[in-house]
Amino acid sequence: MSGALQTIGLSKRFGGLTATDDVSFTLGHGARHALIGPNGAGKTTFINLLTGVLSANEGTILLEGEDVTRMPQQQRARRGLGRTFQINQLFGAMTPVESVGLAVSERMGGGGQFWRRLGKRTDIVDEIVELLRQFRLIEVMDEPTARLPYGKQRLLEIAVALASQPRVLLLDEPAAGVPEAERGELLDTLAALPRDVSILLIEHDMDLVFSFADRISVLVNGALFAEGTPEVMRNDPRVQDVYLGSDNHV
Amino acid sequence: MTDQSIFLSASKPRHDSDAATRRALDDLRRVGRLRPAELLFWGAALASFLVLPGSHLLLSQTAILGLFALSLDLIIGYAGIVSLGHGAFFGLGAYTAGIVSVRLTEEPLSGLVLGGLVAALAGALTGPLLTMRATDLSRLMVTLGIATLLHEGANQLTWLTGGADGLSGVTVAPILGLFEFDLIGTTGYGYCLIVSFVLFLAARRVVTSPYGLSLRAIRDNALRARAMGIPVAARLVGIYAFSAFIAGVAGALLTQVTMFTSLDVLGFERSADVLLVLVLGGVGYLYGGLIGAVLFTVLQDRLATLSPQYWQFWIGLILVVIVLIGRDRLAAVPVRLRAGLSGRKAAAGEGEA
Amino acid sequence: MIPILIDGIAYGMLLFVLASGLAVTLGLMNFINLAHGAFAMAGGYVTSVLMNSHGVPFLVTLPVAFVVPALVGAVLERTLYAPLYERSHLDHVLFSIGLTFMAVSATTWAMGSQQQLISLPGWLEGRFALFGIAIGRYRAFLIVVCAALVVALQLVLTRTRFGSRLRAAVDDRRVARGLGIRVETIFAATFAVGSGLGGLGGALGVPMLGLDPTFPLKYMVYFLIVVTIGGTAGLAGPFLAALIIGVADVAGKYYLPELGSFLITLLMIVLLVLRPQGLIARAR
Amino acid sequence: MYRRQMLLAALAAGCASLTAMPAAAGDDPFRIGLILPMTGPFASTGKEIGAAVRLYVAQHGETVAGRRIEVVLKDDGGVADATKRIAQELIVHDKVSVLAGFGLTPLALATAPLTVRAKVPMVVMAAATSAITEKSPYVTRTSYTTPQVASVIARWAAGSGIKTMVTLVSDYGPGLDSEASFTRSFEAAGGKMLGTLRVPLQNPDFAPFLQKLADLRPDGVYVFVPSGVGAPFMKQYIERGLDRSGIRLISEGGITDDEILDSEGDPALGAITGFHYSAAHDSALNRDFVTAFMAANPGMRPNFMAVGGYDGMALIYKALEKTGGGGDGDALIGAMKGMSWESPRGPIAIDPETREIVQNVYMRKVERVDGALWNVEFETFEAVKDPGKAPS
Repeated sequence: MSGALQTIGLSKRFGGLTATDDVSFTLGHGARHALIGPNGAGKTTFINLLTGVLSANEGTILLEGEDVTRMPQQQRARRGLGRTFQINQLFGAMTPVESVGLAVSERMGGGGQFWRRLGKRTDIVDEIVELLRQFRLIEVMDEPTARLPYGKQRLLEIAVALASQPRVLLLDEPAAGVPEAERGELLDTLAALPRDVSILLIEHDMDLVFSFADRISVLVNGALFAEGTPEVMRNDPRVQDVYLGSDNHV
Repeated sequence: MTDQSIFLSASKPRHDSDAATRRALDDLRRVGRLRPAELLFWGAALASFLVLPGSHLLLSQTAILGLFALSLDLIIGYAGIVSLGHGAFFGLGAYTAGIVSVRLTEEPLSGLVLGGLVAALAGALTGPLLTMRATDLSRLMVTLGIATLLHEGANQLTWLTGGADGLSGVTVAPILGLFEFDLIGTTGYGYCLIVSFVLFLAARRVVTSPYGLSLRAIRDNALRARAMGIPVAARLVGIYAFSAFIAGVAGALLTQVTMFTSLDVLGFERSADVLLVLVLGGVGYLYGGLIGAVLFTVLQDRLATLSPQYWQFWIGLILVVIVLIGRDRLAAVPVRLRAGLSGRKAAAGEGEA
Repeated sequence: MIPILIDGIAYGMLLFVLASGLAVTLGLMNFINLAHGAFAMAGGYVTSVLMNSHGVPFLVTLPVAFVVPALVGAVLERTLYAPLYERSHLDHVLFSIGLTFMAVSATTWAMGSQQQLISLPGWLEGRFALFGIAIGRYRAFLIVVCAALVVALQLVLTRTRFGSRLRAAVDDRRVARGLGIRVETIFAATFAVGSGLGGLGGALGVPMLGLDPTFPLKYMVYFLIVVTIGGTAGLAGPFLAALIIGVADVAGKYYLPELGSFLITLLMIVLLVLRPQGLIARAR
Repeated sequence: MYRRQMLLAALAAGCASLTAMPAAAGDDPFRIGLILPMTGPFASTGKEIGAAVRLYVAQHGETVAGRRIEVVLKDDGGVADATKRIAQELIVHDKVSVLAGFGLTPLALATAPLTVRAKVPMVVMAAATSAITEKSPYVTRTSYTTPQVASVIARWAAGSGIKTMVTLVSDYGPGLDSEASFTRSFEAAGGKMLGTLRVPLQNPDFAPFLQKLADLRPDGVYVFVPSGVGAPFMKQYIERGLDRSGIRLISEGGITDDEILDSEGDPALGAITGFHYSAAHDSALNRDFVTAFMAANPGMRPNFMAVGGYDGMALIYKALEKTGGGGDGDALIGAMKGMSWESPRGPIAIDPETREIVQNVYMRKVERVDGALWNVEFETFEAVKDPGKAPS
């Protein structure tokens, strides 16, 4: 059983530093899996390896059983690997409608169409509106993204990722930097993400982790340290020691 | 979209949804909508044809320059590739049209199309050199290098291009067998205007299509675009080749109107001039090249009368001043015009290039 | 064979001195300064005017050819260049092309469009034999002077406080500021030295490359090639690139004349496609 | 300094022509469209010709056969499409009767077909490629052709005991023309070519080519480079000791261009060149021309470009006199054919068949006279036709 996303012996070194150390990890189908670890544990490097921003020195990455280790980013994305970014990576000059619309049209294979006007396909428009509604972006849908409040941008970050209808979604600290007032909105939408999407959540916010995940892995110094259900992890003294001991701003 | 129903937890009244759909549609179509200012611009172009018969020759060259700058706008303003060698495609088109006329047929439209196609092919072949792990500087040098190679190649292949003497013997038959190129340049200008207009429409169509949207996304944030599954390199090569096509057609037009072509179509000065033209008019909204060409021609005319030997000095000064003041800030001055023409909301300084 | 090699090395060394300033501005400020050739031209004209109109000996003019462009560079850096560091590369290109055009026109106005010629002192003319190989005196002189400059530059960069601060500023401007390094002063000083080196190169190059108002445009490509091929991580890359280009250019013209001016451009494109960051890229 | 004086002079000339206007004979001036590169890398061509044209008009008056002469000067920057457009505008809007100027071959070739349709004579004052005059029956020339000069140099070389030669030319149209013409004539005269060296136009480091030349060891080398790089070439030639190697350096006259010859300094001394004009040509007419030119344009010495412009104006004036003020294109070009007169360069004529200039070609040697360098003529080949068209 390979799961939705699997790594076998994945390693990445920068010069003498080993950022990812022989990680073998499986994300189950429909999972709500959280990856936690202290700062500098190599969580973002791991995500970047999975999505193809970085290429691994050793090991294999399987997406739904298919070897994607040497595949460029956009091909992994086309095979159903979606992600959000720790720091917003949005299109500042475009509106939410355009951003989400782009993702939808790319997914449908219409992104290369250079002779069709935008806004001609009503099925796409319907889907855009649906997504924007789910992410509570309707009111701001025609504002330039760069002018949106941060919380809205964070929501758009997820909406854009979801618009590609990924089979596997990697959420890189979705709650980072979201003001308290806009937080509830974000948590609600995360909870309502479709169940058939397998999700890997990277997060520092332990409340979010424990409310969201049904399984937790701990990464320390680039290597997998422990894995189990939230209850087991919560009570594992080693995890508490490593995690809480080395990271005091949880 | 099977799973989307789960989300409809807070479903809203139907009419509200319609309003939202309308707003979304409105937003998507905004970029492609025809603005009154655009009609005004092309109306003025048409009027120039009717009202200024004495300037048709100069206007032809202005239109060609504008079309050339428009092609550069596609790659700088829409693909974010800085090029110092766009003259390569202009020159390829110019020479192709000339050689077609000398060796194949004097019928103008075939030379025009072939000129564009050869340039597009060259763009498609050299485009990948620019999209691999390239930096701005390496792109600058590769584009410059390719233009240099072509210039030298045209110089060496004397049997084909006429070498440094230029390619003479270019004759152009009447367009569609009806309109002969006259001495006053009326046919030539009409021809240039129509070709420019058609290609402008095509370019406009492309940048307002889903493809154009993906280009804007790539320019804005290539990392995200990749994560979205957009084949960034292929898209950039595509627009590069399209831009090369337009540049090639512009070059072909110049050959046909002049009935001659020579090495200076491939020169560095031509690439530098067109950059200035584009900057004068503004980058990233398609009209910049056309407006810039008009401004450039007027400037050249005025400055050349003022101090013919040193007009390059003033051109340099204008460039320096434009950059020092800031292109964004300058763009904010006639922002209504820009907004009117581009349909973009007047968010000044939307990261050009 | 050996005379060709010597010619090539002399040419490469000269190219390096001309381009080193550009390498520094690109590496340090990430500024694409297409106007670098204008500073080189300024140095050339300083030497030519001093020698022809005031009878100053060649060697005496060289320090002046360094100082004048360096001062001009320092002033321009503070007034015009510095505000543009954070701008896009397109702005850099536009600004510096504009500056180049102005320099070309202004020089034409002031000096005329003809080639500037200088008469070298007798001891630098002609050739001498070394192990039976005839070597041009001026080329030997170039090699010696430029090699000394390379060593001096390397020492300044690696052994002095200024050098370590400069490297710190290159690595991370923000951190350097945090360490109390006056980054702005370092920038201005470096830009000035870079311009001065360009000027010195321009002066040294008059007998070999010629000098007229179009100099900045004619050689812009060569300087850029050296820097892009070499990479902006340090001076070793550009130095290597300059030598490769110098030797390849001279040898190419001797052995493969039919390739003519294609050779260098082709070499550049191939190298850039293989190594877009240059021969010696910055370790990250 | 002198630049400002020039400006003043130009201004004064402008005022003079303004005041002269009402006094002119008819209301219908005879317009000459003068297209020159006044900007860009070939600006010096435009400067020399422009100065010579002004001088000619100043010396010979502004009225010919009752018609006021008006010279309309336009700058094409040395770019062919601009030349063509300006020529077209001059014909259509300014109603010029004659086109003149044309600093470079492509500029002339771009315009030539136009003259067929417009029936306007075109006087080429600078461009030197042989084929230009064949492109239209309305084109004539007062400069020279590359083969005209190169073939004479080859004949002279063969006649001076030189058995083997190498050519070293700049790698562009005129250079290659010159190379071909020299090779043909030298081999026809029984000489042997050992090789051809082509130097890229962009880069004036001659080292590898000079090394190759030294390796080939010919009796002599024929050099054709644009005037700007002549001096660096001769310097490097001497630096490599080639001047003492027994290889005789023989060049086309552009290398010791009168405009810059004096600044080339000692390396130019003794250089042997062949050309159709030297500012040191020994005739009263030339001495007057040079004196007047230098008086009107301080700091400038007239060169072959200037004399091409001066004679071009002479040809137009003489043709207009012959037609009695008639501006018809066919009549004018007809009048120009077969015209012959004394030019500062010596006797010249327009070949009635080919409309090409027929002139003496001189072998010269650079010498110091009264503290300045001059091309001193020592042998004359008389009435040379362009070998590109008729065997001479």
